[in-house]
Amino acid sequence: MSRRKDNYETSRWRQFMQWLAGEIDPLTAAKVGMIQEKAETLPDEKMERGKVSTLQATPGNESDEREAHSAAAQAEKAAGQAKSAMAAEPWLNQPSGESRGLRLYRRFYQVMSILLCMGIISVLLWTIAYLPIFGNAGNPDNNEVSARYIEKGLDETGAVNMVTGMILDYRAFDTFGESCVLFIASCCVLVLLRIDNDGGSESWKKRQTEANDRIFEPKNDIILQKCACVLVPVILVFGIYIILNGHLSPGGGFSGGAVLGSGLILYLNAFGFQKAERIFNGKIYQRITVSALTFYCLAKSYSFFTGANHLNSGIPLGTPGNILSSGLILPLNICVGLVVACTMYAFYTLFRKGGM
Amino acid sequence: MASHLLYNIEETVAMILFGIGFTMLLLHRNLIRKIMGMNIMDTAVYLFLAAKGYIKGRMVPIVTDGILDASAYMNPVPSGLVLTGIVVSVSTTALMLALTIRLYERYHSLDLDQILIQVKKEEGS
Amino acid sequence: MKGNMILLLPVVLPVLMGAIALGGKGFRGNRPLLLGVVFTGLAGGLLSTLLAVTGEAKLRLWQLTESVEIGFQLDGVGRFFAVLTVVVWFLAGLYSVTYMTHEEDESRFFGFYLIVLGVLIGLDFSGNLITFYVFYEMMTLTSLPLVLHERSKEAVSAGLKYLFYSVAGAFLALFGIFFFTAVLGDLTFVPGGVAEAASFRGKEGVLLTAVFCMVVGFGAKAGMFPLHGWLPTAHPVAPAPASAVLSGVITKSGVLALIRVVFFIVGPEQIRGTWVQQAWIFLSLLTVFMGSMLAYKEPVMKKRLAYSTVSQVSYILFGLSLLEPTAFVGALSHVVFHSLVKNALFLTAGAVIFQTGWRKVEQMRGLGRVMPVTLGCYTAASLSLVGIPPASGFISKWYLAQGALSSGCGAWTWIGPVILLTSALLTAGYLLPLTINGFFPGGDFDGRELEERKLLGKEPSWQMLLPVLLLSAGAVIFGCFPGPLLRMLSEIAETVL
Amino acid sequence: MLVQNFPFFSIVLAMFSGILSSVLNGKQARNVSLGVIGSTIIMSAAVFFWCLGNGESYTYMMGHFPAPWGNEIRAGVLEGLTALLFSVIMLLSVLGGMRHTFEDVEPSKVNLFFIMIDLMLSSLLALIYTNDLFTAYVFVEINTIAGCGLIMIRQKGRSFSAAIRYMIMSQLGSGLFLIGLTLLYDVTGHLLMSPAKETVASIEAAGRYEIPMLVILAVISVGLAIKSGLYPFHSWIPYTYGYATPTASAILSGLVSKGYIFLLMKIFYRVLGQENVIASRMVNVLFLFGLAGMIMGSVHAILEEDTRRMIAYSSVAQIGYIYMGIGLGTESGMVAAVFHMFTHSATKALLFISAVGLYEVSGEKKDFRSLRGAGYRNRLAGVGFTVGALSMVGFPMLSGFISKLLFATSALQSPHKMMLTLIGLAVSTVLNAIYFLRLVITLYGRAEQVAVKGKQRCSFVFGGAIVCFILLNLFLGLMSQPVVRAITEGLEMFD
Amino acid sequence: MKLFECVLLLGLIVCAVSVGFTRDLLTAIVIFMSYSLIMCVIWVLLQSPDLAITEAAVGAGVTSILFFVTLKKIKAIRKEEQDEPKEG
Repeated sequence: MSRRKDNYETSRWRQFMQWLAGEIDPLTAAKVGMIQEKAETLPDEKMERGKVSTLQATPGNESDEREAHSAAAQAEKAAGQAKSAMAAEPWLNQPSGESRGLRLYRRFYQVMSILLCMGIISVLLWTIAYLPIFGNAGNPDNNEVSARYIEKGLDETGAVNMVTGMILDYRAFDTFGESCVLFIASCCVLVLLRIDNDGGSESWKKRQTEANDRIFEPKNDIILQKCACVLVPVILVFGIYIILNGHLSPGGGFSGGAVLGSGLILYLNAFGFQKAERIFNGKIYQRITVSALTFYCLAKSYSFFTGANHLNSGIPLGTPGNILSSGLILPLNICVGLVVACTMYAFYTLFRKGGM
Repeated sequence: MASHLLYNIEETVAMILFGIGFTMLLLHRNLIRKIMGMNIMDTAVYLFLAAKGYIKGRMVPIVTDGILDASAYMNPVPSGLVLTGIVVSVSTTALMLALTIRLYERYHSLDLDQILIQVKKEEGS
Repeated sequence: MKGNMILLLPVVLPVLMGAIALGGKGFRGNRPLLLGVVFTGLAGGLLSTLLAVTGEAKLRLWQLTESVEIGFQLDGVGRFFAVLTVVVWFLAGLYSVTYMTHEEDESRFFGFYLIVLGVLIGLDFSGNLITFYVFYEMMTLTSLPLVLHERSKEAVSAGLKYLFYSVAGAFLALFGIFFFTAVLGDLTFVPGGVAEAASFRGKEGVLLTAVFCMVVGFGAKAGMFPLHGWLPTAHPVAPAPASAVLSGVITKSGVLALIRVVFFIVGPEQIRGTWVQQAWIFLSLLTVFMGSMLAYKEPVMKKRLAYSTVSQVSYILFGLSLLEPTAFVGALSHVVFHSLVKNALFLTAGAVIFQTGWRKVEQMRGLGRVMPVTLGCYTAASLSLVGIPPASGFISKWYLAQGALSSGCGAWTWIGPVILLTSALLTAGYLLPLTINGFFPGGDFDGRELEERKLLGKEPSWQMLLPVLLLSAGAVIFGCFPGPLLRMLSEIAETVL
Repeated sequence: MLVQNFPFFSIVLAMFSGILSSVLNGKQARNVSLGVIGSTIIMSAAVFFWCLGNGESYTYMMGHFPAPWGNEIRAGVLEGLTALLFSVIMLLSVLGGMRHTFEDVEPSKVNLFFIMIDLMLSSLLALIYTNDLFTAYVFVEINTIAGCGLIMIRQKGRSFSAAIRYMIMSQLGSGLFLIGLTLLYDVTGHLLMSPAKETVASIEAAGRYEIPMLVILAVISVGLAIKSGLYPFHSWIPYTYGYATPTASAILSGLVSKGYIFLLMKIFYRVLGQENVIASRMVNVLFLFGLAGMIMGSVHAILEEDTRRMIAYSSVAQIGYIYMGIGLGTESGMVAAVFHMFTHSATKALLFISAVGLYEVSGEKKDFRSLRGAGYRNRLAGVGFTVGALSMVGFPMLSGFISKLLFATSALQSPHKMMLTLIGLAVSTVLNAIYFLRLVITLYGRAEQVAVKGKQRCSFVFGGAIVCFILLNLFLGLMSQPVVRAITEGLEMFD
Repeated sequence: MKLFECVLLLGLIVCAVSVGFTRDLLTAIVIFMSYSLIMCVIWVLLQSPDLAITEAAVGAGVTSILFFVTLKKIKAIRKEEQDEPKEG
């Protein structure tokens, strides 16, 4: 007759019979059974997902037109990529002791990544083959939308640089969301890296690591300071130029702000935190960012509100060409420039020292 | 088909970069490489978008000496979108780098799988 | 909220009283107040049901979705089941008042006991399948605390098993409900079936699978074969009144569900002669035979009665599955007789445990000396269940056998009665030994052991004895004067078949 | 009409309060954010009833320039209803998890938490109302970063690893979504949804660009599926919902994944046209992924010991339901999917908040043994969890039952998918029943060891939030008739 | 002009691939900086000066600075970790 299995006691069939007979409490016993199952179910669960992806393939090649294949291929790719995404997780459950499994698994991981990369590139290249030719005038995206931006852009927004005109007036809601992205990112970095000295041993240790950070700072490196004396003013003037001439020449709030930010960072690196904190500390940062963003928000909501309710917003567009033209765009550029500069500087200081 | 690819070389390169970036983000185990992969992926998409806006033989979309005719300038919309996109990718990069620092401070490793093993072990105990 | 409100009273009153009993912190200690609440609940439920049952009534409560509404509608079957439930529930309630003294946490038991009564009456009154399913699910969940009352380890695992079996059954049936709501839209009960063959034109296959799933799903509550496992585990664990009511009345809700689905929604014509009917007959006969076989060798008294419930309720299902008027009448009459008898048997088992603490059948030698009157009632009830002529069991078995013979379902016409008779013998085999050992313990038995435990002549108090007496008397009286009951049941049969 | 400005007002107000509360301290920031969510509830209710009254949706120009040039948002019956429900659930989640927020987060960084809540609300509203694709991408980014911020606000080792995993998977999703957008802009030349729809229709008629249209559809659906946690891409969900603060996990599981699904539906209806989407194979792929999600999500949940991760896995299963509804391809399938979106967000938030209440009284441990008898120690949280579990399982009179009913009726309209759906529904309901009722039974089992801190007085706000969640669930269950009618009407005027 | 653009694009791909396969992180970051610079030049070739300035300032500038600071911070934590066990 069949030999009794060695681990009959812990086998699930016996536990199931016990459960049926109602002797053991399924909650606690279930745990014992589950843990053994966990190791087994995960590998076969992957095969099961393999079946799911092949399942999709079958409806694909049922109808033999080419685009059906691409959808199935695309789904295959997604499932393949999912397998590798999932691959990271089950691999964790096997104890790292099984080195053989690990090595086999890592090679499988490599092969999968190359295959996935090739797959995605091939699908996208295949679509490019059907897209309109690069650079010819008849492309679909060169339609009445861009024509109006160019023709009526100057007299509707007053901006000589149509790109800035488009960003800050026609599609202003995107850029409004844009500055919010920057703001929320700076808040997240603040949450992560800002060290608040509100008492407690833990923050003292942080203060100690911060002091440790000063050791790395080059103390009064003459060469750097001399170059900074020359470079920083030039950078700052160039940054201000880009911001102010945003609507006349290429550039604008974002790029000008970034240039200003890098100028401040160079100054901080050259002359150390004490000097930098004299002109730019946490309080000022907060005030500038909040006031700039509030002005930006109010100005834009005013123009949205007036636009939507067909009231004409009484902001003069000025004569195109000189700086004080194109209505709201200049102040908006300045606000965005300030926000971006402060945020870039704040990123750097938070990463370096966890505080202004 | 292949000749078509050579015509728009920029889009082909953009798509190849997108594939590289996508895979790097997904499959590399070192966190910093993942973030670089994400940046490469984003810039690739912006290259594709800006290449679509380019029209041969036309000027930069800035009004020069009064010409207001639409057929003289390129399409300004893609560069507007890419301008917004670049700042989005900077913000996400800064956030993920800050996360990497805190993770390294806590788990002393940049390898995501090692970190996850430590999390599982610590949570198991 | 259109329609007469009296229908709502029997549902709301017990549930309200149960909630008061459950929630009332103030009952610590003063039992009379608790008993007062319990009695008002029981009596209120009884009277209001009898009041509500008289008139032809319809009540629309709520519009759930455009085709589905929650509402009550009173018809013959609903009236019959409601009266049966309330009477049996009242008697078991009377009995449990004294029985629960030696169990702790009484207020929780009485609270849920009353809530389940309200839900059951709602179940009987419900006018369409969705309302029925709502009360069916509520009944499963509110009767669960009755099963795991002691909260010991076995009680919890038995309760969990009961829950899983009934929830699995309910969700299997849900599959059918989805199908019918989609195809038929309005699901109010119409005697003879809502659906004409036309509406199932394209989907016969799915219709039959849906009906089969509902038969097996609702059969779980009636202890039919595939999902009967919970009955033998739930009964020994639950307190005696709870297990009496559980097997006497709650299993009948499964039967009511099947009646409603087969005779009031799908209509017998749709499934007559199909594989669903064959499978149903086979399953019920298999359970009849298997139940009595398992009961035969079961040492623990309550478990034996549980197995006997499994087989007896399948008598009823067998009667229904024949889709034939006489068998239908036999089945419904067996519903009445079985719930009366099974309650009597379980209450006597409870009395024996209460007085002597004996749980196994061998321990109960010489029970006749201890409590002769209770054992007498037990004997009368078991005679009726076995089917000896003067008692009521005989009539229902007679109608069932006659219905089977004239139903014309091929081989089943003769296999059915044969199995009924053999299992009647087996029923005698597992019920009567108790009376024989009780009254005539045989030569070597000497009462000494009973004397020093001072058990001689220790009848249970009158509150426990009276319900048992009434139930077994009812079982016998119905056997002698079945006329009015059978006339009423055949009227229902005409409207349906 | 003033009501027409309300969608714009609610988005900008939420954003402005986010910016403002960076200078306020914790308590003030909380009051500002509660005030803003309250006013959003009133405004979206006004928009909903106004649109219901005049029976068609309207577009609101953001700026002085009409559709294809300037930006615009569009409000209708379905958008108003979704905005109303999302803001109600957000208010209740914030109130429900309030005590934990002030315990877990460092005192000086609580105002940053409320900034993220405000910007999450504004991005959700923008996702609901926007009628422009690139604005949708920008607000998807805001949503992702705010979500990541909410996860890591606890500053514990585990929440960082959860946040980094969440960011990586979301960036994959956004990358794919962005590449889809770019291809669409390249082929149609429009970013606004309504002009893009005409161009797509003319392209389909002319039969040009077939392959790109299909790849656009595939890439956008896979991108948004990754972000909303559909089955094969769900590996980040258990860690994210498991380790975050209660408010964060309630909002993330309840609202964020639904925002992305709502955006996907808008793209299906307003840009690619529902008929083209059904004609292509992509709908079947979503259907199969949804089906796999329904079953495998519940299987994972059963194998899970930690109860919070179990609830997270069950939300993978419920998202599988929604995608199956969308995958059915019929009108009533979409109605069922939308209704299930509302049901799931209400029930899941209730489950997470009441689960936290239960952990408090059982010594902050999350496995089965320590939760035994927790139902008695924290009575209200126990009742809340039971109602949530029963609604999730599909107990009649609760919202879960109605959505299962709607799924079944819609399944019968699409002939060859019917059997699969009904079997999937039955199997996953039974699996749901197993792991939810097992936990409910443990909650009311007999507690062997005495509870660690005994029965605390749970705060009034927490209790109020739980009661409101239960009422919301009962409302969706009982009064589902007007809600379903509003959804159908909304979907008609949706494209 | 077209040839110059093709060479730059080829350079882009080489940089992207090499970022993936270099061993040391510092060289990876430097290669990434060069990737941004090449991208900046390509923007100029594609006639979009706005993007060139922004990419130069934001892409090559700030992103690379952040990468360097992160690497420095990680090296500081690693060095501090090596000091601690010795004293501890």
